[in-house]
Amino acid sequence: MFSASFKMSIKVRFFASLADSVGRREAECAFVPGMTVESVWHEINGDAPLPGGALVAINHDYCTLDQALNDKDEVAYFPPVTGG
Amino acid sequence: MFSASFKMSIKVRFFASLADSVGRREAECAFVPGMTVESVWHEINGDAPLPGGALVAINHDYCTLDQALNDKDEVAYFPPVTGG
Amino acid sequence: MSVRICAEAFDPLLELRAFQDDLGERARSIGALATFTGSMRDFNDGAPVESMWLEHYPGMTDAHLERLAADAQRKWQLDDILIVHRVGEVRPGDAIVLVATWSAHRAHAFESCRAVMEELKSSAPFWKKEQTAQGARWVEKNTPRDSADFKPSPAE
Amino acid sequence: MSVRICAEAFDPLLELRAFQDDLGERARSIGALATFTGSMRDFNDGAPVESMWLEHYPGMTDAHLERLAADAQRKWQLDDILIVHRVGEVRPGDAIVLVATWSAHRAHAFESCRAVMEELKSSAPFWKKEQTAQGARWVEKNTPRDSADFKPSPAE
Repeated sequence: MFSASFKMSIKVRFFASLADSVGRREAECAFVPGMTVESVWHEINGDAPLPGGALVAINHDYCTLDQALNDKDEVAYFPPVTGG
Repeated sequence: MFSASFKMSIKVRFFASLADSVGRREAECAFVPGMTVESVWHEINGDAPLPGGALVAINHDYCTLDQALNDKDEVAYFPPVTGG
Repeated sequence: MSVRICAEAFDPLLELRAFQDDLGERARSIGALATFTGSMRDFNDGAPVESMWLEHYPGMTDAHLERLAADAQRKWQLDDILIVHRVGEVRPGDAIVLVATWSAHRAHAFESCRAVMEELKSSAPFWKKEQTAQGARWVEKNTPRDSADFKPSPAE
Repeated sequence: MSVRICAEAFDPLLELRAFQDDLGERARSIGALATFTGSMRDFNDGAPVESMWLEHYPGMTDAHLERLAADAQRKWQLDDILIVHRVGEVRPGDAIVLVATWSAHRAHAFESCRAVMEELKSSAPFWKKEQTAQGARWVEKNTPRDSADFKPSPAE
């Protein structure tokens, strides 16, 4: 894991059962140009695959796994929603 | 028009714009076996045709114009409904 | 199941509150409530409307609404249904009709509420007479069971 | 247009009352109000549920509900729309969600209310964790946008 002292970084968030399974709710990750939502997942969780059906968002907007990130983006991973 | 002194009779009711056009809300009509909703209309209103789109009911249930009546039935004539 | 024809102004939220209070412990298993309230508008068919007279057919109208409610309870999985309809002198802003359906399932609540409302508008014996500055006029026809896909005219 | 995420129990009828009072004179031209209230049931997926934890994503959830409301106002002819959603610790019988749509046209009120509710269930970032006698469990999936034509399972 990377410390928060990197100048270029991505904020990472996990929710609900997905937070339980990765064992934390937040992380920070050094930003490297060309990073995608999927590569950030593996940067943090190693070989563990992103659970099927998981949803992802950048800066509070749904996105796809191949979406490229920018410095200071907030990326989130969570299971299918169950509100209402 | 027939008086209410007949032993065998039909109660007739008109509603809304249809009551306005026939000039009354209620009438009574001698019952003759074989009478239909349509023949009662003409018994009371002469040659005046039943307005197009008018609805008819016997004893609080929608019916068709050719429906035969029984003694003491209540028959009603009214325009398309506009509630709700 | 409750059906009421109301000669005085009624408050849809108070009706729902009273009904909801009566549900008591049943409320814990219901899950879904759909409601529709129709109110009198102050404008119709190109003219301001000052007030309205709502005529009905005592005996038939009540029986008809009871049948609509019972049919809905057979067709959908409903825990309960409430229909309230105003008659007599109505002022702009007054509630005219309230339909509420309680179910364990949202699809059943939504669909029954709409179907009862549409059926009520097309078949329940009520007639509206509007009072405008130009005098009184009977409303001739209700809007059909429409869809928002068909852009309604401003006078719907 | 009003969207609210609520960490305490809310009363749907009081929410509607407050909103309705704010409409003021506008109420005279509106004509149609459709509402849906979803509440917590004390039974789900074959087991009694004692309580529930409703998690959300602060920032994203609010923005998402605002977008649903704004989209509905573009798609349908609405006078107003209200969405309230509970988060945190929820007890059986508590309201979880309220969607209300005001329109001059009943089709627009009905259709927007249902569409917003279905869209909320399929896309708004909320997650339910149920507390049962056997321990806590995350609800894995919401019921899809269903129709009452498909008989829902008792555990829907």
